[in-house]
Amino acid sequence: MLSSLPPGSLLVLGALAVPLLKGHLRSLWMLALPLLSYAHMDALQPEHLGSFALFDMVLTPVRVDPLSMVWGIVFHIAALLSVIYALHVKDWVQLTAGLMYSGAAIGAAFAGDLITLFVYWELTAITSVFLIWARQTERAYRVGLRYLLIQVGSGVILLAGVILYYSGQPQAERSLAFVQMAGNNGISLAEAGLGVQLIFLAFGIKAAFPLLHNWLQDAYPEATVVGTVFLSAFTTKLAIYALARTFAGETSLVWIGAIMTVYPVFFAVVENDLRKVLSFSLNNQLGFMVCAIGIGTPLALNGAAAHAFCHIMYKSLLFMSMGAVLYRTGTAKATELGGLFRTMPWTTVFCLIGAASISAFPLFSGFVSKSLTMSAVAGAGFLIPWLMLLFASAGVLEHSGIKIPYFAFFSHDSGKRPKEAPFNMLVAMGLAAFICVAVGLPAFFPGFGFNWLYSILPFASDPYTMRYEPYTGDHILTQMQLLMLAVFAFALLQRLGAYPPEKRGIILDTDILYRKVGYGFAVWAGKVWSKVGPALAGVVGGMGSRTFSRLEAAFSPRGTLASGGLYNSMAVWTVVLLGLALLVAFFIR
Amino acid sequence: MSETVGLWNYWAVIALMMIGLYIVMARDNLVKKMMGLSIFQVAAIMFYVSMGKVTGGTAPILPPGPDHTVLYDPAILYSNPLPHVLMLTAIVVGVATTALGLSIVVRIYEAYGTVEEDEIVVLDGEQP
Amino acid sequence: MSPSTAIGLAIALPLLGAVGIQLTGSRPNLREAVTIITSLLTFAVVLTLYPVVTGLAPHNRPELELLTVLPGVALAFQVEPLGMLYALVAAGLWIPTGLYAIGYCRGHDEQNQTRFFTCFALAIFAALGIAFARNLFTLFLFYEILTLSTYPLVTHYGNDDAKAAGRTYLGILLTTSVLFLLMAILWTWNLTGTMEFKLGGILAGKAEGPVVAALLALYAFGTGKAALMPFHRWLPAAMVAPTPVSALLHAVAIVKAGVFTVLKIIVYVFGIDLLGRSGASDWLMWAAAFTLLSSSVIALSKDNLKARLAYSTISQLSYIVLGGALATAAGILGGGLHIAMHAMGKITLFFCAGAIFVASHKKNISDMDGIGRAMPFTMGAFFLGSMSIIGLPPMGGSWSKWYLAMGAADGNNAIFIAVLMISSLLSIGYLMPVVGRAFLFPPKVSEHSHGEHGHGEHGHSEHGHGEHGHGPISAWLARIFPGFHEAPLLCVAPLCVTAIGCILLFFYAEDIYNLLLPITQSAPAVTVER
Amino acid sequence: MTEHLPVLQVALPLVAAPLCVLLRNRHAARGLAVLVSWLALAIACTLLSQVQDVGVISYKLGGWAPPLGIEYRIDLLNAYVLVLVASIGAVVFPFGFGTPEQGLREGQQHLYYAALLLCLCGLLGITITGDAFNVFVFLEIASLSSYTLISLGRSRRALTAGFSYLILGSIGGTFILLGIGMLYMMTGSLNIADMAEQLPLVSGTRTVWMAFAFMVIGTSIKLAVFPLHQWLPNAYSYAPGVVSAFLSATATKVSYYVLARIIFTLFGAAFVFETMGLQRLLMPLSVLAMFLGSAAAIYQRDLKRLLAYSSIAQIGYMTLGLSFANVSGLTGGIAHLFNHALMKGGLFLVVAGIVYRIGSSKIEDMRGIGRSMPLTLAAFVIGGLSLIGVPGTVGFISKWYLVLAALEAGSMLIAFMILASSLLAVVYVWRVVEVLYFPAEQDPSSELKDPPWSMLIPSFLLIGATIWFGLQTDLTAGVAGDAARMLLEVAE
Repeated sequence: MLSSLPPGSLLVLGALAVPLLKGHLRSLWMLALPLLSYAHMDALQPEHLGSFALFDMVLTPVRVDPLSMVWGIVFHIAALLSVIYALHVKDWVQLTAGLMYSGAAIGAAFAGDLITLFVYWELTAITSVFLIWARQTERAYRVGLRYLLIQVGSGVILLAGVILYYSGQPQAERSLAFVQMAGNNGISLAEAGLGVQLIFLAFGIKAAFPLLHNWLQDAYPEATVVGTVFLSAFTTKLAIYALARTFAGETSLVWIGAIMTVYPVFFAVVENDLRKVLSFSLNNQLGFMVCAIGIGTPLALNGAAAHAFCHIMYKSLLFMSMGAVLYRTGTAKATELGGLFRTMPWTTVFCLIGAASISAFPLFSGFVSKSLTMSAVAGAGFLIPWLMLLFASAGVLEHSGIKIPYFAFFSHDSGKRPKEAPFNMLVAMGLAAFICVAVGLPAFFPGFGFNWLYSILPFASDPYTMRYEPYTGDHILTQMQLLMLAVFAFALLQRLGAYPPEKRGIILDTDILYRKVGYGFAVWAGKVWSKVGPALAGVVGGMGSRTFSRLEAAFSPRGTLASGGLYNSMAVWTVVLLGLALLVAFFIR
Repeated sequence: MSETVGLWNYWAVIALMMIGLYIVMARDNLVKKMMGLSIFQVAAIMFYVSMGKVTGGTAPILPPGPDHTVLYDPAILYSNPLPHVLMLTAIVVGVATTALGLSIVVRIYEAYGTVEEDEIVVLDGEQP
Repeated sequence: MSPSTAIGLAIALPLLGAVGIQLTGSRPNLREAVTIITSLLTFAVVLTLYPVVTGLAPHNRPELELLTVLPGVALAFQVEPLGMLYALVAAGLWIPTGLYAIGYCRGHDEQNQTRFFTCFALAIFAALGIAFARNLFTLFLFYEILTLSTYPLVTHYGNDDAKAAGRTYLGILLTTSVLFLLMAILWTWNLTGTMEFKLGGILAGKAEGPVVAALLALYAFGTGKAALMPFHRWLPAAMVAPTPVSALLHAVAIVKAGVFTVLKIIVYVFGIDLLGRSGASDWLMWAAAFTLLSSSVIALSKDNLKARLAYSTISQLSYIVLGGALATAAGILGGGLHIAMHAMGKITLFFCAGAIFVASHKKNISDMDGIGRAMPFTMGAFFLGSMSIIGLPPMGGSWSKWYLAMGAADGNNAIFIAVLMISSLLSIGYLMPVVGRAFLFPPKVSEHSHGEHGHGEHGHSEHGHGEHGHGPISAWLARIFPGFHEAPLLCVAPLCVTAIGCILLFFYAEDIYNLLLPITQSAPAVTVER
Repeated sequence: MTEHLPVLQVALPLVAAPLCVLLRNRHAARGLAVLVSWLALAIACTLLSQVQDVGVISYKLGGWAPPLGIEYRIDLLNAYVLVLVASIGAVVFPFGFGTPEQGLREGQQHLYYAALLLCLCGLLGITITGDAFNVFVFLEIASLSSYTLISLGRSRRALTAGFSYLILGSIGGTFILLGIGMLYMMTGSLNIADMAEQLPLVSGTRTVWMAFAFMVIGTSIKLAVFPLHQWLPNAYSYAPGVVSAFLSATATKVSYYVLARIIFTLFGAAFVFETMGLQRLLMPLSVLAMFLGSAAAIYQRDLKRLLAYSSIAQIGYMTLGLSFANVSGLTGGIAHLFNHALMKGGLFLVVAGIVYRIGSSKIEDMRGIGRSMPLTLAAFVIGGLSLIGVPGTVGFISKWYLVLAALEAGSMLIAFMILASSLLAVVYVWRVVEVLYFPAEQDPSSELKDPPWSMLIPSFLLIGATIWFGLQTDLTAGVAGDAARMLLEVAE
């Protein structure tokens, strides 16, 4: 029975019971769910394909292969960490939504056909919006609505694409399989047809491609403390998975990825809200993965998968630590924070681990995963993207590796003396930090450290990956040079006072388009309608009543047609008609 | 021309008709209206009677012969008797119409106190 | 029971029920029992016909011919897939609607309940007549009965608002049906000499070119119940009626009768083949698309929940019309599926609107902040219903949207995929804020609502709370959901059932699909490029 | 016995009328009238079935052979009209049995029944006879008695209404008389069938044209063809309720029959429509009647007057059917003759019931009475729906044929106009329904209830018939179609 359920469904269904439970029972249940779900997933046989026919289509709700397995594992871990992190929350809306959201993301990772993917795709959108709305502010409400519109918009574009893709195939061989559509299969995106392009666009929105990215920085900082942790783990990484599945080797992705890594750096550097900084950095990290997918070689895909794994861990960790700060101090603004290391030592430590990981310090997870990507890009001969990635790596260190911990925990003393984060948060952060370190360690013996990470990668048997050794002298040296340079730059700028000051302000971005123009249009349309409708009704009504009174003047019992000299007019009419009848007969033939 | 003038009986009928109709239309007094109507009806009766007349014909009466037989002489030109007979009925109808109309006028006079149409219209307007 | 008898019985039962309700009017409990028993029996009888439709070849389908009205024009019934679907929707949803109406009327202490339930049963009678109609005449006859039998429901409150609404309702529906639909029927008769529905259409070979387009226009606009703009005004106007009536209007019988008629005429009078070949329905696609989008935009600007839902209905109906106008197999299937899907979704939403009104006397969305915490079941159901309307999985609505879009793609009308997708987004825009505000905002300060409603709001909710304060389940729920204050059980239970129904339809959509598949036989799967 | 049925049809009411006068007792007079009306119905039905079985019945009055003597000639068309007139009489006469007649002076009731019987006799006579002058005689019998009946109404305006009807009716009658005279001049015969045979020989003469014009205009006055309708609203509004019902259901219908006879049997369709071009006159007038009659009905404040104006519009439908000169149109016209009689008769009876209870026929006095008079309301709604032409009612059947006729004649515009004008019917019917249905501001007197059964049953018989014949059309549309084919001499 259980085995017939798709992975993640335990989380989705189990979440429904959360509102009905109370206290410890609820906590236990919530902790048990990810574990049970993991066990359920683990029990699935690889290449287990449960296909069935629905309508005139063949659906494959569950397809297990190494690529989906990586995401399955990491999503489960993220779900567990998030649940632990959320244990103190009493609000059932957030908890239910979060669990269903992670379940949906897991389900999506195992989707074997496009319909199933669409189902989960939309489910993640709908459930996740509650994590934003749960903030219960007017602002969060509006942000959530925008977020939802874009997420579901991505879903409907996906649907449209799927439909065009499906109907574009010859009648007899129509297939909905969730497989390679462009790139490595020898078809370029440009010639793949509108359907595939729309699917690409839908994935691109969720993966926060440049110019399609605004929802991310808009929404994530507005979510609840817990919500952001959930959000950071699933949506975008799901999109990365989908891209890896369908568009591996699509060259345009290399450039898109490269741009993605670079431009958020500038925004991140000047942003004040630290959670927003993390959102920009998340966007930037996605660029690495997109770029790797664009390369499309086994090594690059391994790199993307590994990076996704590590990124989920350290980005969760960073969001958790910022969440903890927000939870305790009520703000995540750089200008209002500082000097928190005194009272929040554990949080500080975990944050630093996360920062080190994202900055790809050796011995931390980022190092082992980013190396794969960089090598793949370099190996494929993309020089300019490689340089861009290199620049972005430095930038990451700048804004995530140094800026976040520095402004939050050190810097000038804000005078705030908050309590240490709640125990469950610390546990979650600790676990995440542990993973960050554990997978970053050198392989002191086989299966340890990065070896374990590499062993779960989709192309684990890829000889090049198996032989890949991140801890070589020149790797470490290059990386350390880069890092030192960035640290030096930061220190220098800080010392000179030239580091861009944090400002309370709104950074203009392309989201102005839909936030102001789109919203303005909707409001305008509504206003126009509310004016035009009554006006039209007034005009019609006025005309109607005038017509009415005219008609009444003619027809009513007192009206001209109905009263007056009865016999006279009728006798006249009689004669007239007689004449007419004869006229017709005599003259009109 | 002679043909048109020769049909003078029809002209008379038409003139009578028009006179009658005109009275019906133009007079407000209901009794006068009834008179007009009578004239109008008489026009129709005149029409029938004149059409039954055959030029040179005598009254369509067969003289009684011996032994209570009826003498029929094909040499004698008779007028057509049928229209006259029909008009007996029409006259009865006309009389009945007039009688009924006048009795209604009496009732109207009882109810309104007048037989002038314009006054009746005013009275009806006051009390719809 | 032979299938023919079953047809007669299915149609006669609601009529008998109406008589029974009228007779037992003085004893409410008995009267309600009659309603419930009749609805259950009717549904059971309709269900017995289901295997007949799926099992028999088209020419063997059972018929029931009552009498010949005019030479060649009979009052006759026949079961066919599309009608079966509509009959199932109407009869099936009568059960929850009936229960809900009982709860609503009692909770709200309505007047003239006997008349209300009588007309309700009559409406179902008419709906089943439409569903099983074998020819245009029978369909038209029951179509008009449906209009008239619902008039007392729309004007239930008997005040000036109701009177005005009744005028709009009747005015538009009768005008369109008499002026256009009847004209179209007669024209068809004049052209073909028959009005029997026939798979593949009766007009094929009898009419070409502009005549087909003109006829289609007469049919499409003549079916005022399909609420194509500009003949949509009756739907929002009818909102003055009690909520169960709105549910009946929007979900169970009336609007569905309209779109069902349009679909049926497209399939059985024109024939998908003729329309697809001649391109006579191109303008209808655009008309439907216009209605679809513009009514969604209007819905965005409505604060009154029922008005918003009404415009949403107008939009959703155009989906079905669009499906028909696409004249492809997938489009017809999508339209047919959407009849069921939208019925289930919209009925849920209206039930919820009514439950909110019963429990808290709130009509406007802006007053509903935080209501989801007091009414978690109602608003949860609302959420599910909304998802189905938007077309999100795992709700039934996503399948119909899928097939509609497939129909557009197959017919080389990809632009309408975009229309459908934009409409989905718009429907998020007008439905999701309700859910979002309800669950996530703290309730507005009661002073404000006092200011707006003037009297007794607070008093009422206390009263309501007292009603639900006892009983172990209520107590348990109240402990979990602080401020728990739901509508009466008879209101809440049906809406939960229909909300679950929305999910079930996602999984059992294939049955509907298989049911409808035969009617698309005559259609080419893919329209050739014109 | 059965061979004398045609004369009995007319003679029975004719004899019963003076009997009523002699009886001098209102109960006895009423009983006699009801009995005679039922007998007349039985005779009419027998005649119809005979005609359907054996074809045309020719009865020689007094044994005189047709061209000279008076012939009663019964074919499908007039058997059908006979059944209609007799059945309306049979339903309307017992209306309100056991209740005092409305607004009649004490001691005059038996005269009222005498007049009713005379009217019935006249109408049946017009229908049954095959002699042109006989038509005029019966026409005047019917007319004179109806002037009397109308002026019996309670309001004093009934007197003026009756008087003006008298004037105009007499003009119309005289026109017909003149027309018959001219035809006699040309053909030397008064027997319609005989005249019809002779007429083609002289159809080019102006006398015949004049005769035609006079006869058509004269009949049109009686039929209240727009714009010669102006006597009708007053007459129907102020006449006693039963009289309105009876006259509206029969008098104009018989006139329509006469018109159809004149056009199709006497002169022949070819002459009328090709030589005289009647449709050029009749069609616009009919359409005008449909719209203006309905529009005027919308603005009336008196329910009976509203129904009267509606009748003008409905007459427009009938004449429109005539003017198409095709089988569908004529079928529609003749069927509508029957159907409109049913619904308008029923509606006038319903109104009579309302007037009996509330003492007024003003619409504003009827606010909310539907609540306490549910059966009356139901009957009115059904009758009104029939006027609108909702399927399942007789109004639909007639409209069906008329629109078909328009389509066959290739005139989409007319077809639309027929349907559009029926929408005006929606307005005036629903205006009344709203008043009846929606509660009044102040509670109406609670003792108000439905009229007595003796009024409800006849109303419901007619109203119910509108539904029955809306679904079962063998007798109406079926016979009408046969009659139309017969008139147009089209093989089936």
